[in-house]
Amino acid sequence: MHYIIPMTVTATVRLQREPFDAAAEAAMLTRGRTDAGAVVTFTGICRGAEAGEPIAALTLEHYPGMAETEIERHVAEATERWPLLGVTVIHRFGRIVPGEDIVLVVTVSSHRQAAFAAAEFLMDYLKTRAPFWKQVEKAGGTTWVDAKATDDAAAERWAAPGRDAAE
Amino acid sequence: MHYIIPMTVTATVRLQREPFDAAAEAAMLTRGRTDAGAVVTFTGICRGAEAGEPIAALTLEHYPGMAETEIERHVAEATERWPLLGVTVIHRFGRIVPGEDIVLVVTVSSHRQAAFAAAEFLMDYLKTRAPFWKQVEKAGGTTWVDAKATDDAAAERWAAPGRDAAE
Amino acid sequence: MIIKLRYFAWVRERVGKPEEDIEVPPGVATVAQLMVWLASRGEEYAHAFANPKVIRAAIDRTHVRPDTAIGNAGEIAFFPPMTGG
Amino acid sequence: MIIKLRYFAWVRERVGKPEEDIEVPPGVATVAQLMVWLASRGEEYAHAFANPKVIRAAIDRTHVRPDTAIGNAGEIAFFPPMTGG
Repeated sequence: MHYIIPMTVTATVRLQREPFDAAAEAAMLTRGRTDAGAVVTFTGICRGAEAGEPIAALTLEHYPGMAETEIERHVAEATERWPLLGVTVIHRFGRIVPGEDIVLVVTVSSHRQAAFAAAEFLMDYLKTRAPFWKQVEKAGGTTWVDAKATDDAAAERWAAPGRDAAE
Repeated sequence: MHYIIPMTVTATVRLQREPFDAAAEAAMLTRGRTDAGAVVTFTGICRGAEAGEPIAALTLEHYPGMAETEIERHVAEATERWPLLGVTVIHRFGRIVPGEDIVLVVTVSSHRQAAFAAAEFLMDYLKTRAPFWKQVEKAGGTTWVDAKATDDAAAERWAAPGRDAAE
Repeated sequence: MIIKLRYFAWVRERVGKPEEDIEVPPGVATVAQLMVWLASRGEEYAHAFANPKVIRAAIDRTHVRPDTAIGNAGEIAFFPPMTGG
Repeated sequence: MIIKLRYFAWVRERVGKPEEDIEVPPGVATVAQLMVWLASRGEEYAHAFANPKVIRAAIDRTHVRPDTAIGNAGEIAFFPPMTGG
């Protein structure tokens, strides 16, 4: 999905099975503009161990349709909260082996604070609100990754007071 | 300068006139390891206007010797504060035109919070403590960029209580 | 009223199917009540919905709380806490 | 005692040179006192050090406060607030 918010913000959300090219995505957001002063990229990578045990692979299941809408909603919220010039979110699904990239967030702004804050906000929300579920393949079989209380706490930081937690 | 802190953290600090390749630097930090779960890159770019006026170029002056030592000290501090697996800081000097990159910070960790916090910490310190000075070329001549109070405030966040502000 | 149910991750595995159409029975007005009714539909459902507190729900692709009315829902999904990113 | 002074950015431009060796005169014990003495050395120095509060200093490549003793410094640098990054 690719949409342009009037005037200035280029926002892209993509869910895909294929790997992505973080550098190319970042370059696309800054190309041809001279108002960008700060680019933050976050890349989430599949680690070789989960809870101390080696893993062979992760499989990411998602809720097609909802996952995209949910991420787009948070991207739109980020562009309202911070003066962003561009945002790209790419989330992979399917089987991913250790060392491979899982998720990419790129934020571009005139100033670094906005770019950093928006990238952290989006990652915290992706971890706790985007409908993705990780299953790990270990020697003993496959198990679902448990949600982490620390991720919930991180996402809570951004909650507007009085907002319904389920919204 | 390139040094390896025993065991796990790869730390690189470079000052150079030449452009850098952010993606290649990030790839170098994660290559061959499967404990990296999060990579944050921050790229600072020369904007085409300063205080609302178009600029032709920036010239970055630095204090050779001190700049490198000062950045290395902050990189070492970041590796003590957060469980990092890798850090790269590259700061350019000399003449830089709008759209060109100025500075790169890459942080790698098992978890995203450490990678984000360390990258922000390093950028806040680079803005306020690393001995670099920006001069801008405008239609009316060249002027030195003023330090921003907001940058000082951002750096203050990280100060340990009781630490001498000049240290 | 016929609605589509969708299951993800271990809820899907326990129920044994990714989706199904059901007729909402009389007296089932909220998402929480729907989970109670589902748990009564057999062993696999009982297992999937044994602890409804850990199950999240979405109506028509929007997160909702358990006390949300089913209303005119077209699609209701049940899944564990999300672990994306 | 001979020490090397280094100037950067507009301090360098106003003084008119990037560095020089000086003999620290008697009675000049701190960085702040050194700035006062420098300001007395001529018009260009008076201009550079007119407002010592905005000038930062480093002794042997480490940031110091104005009240820091010069001690055995080999190199003292003066410059405006940093604007890197």
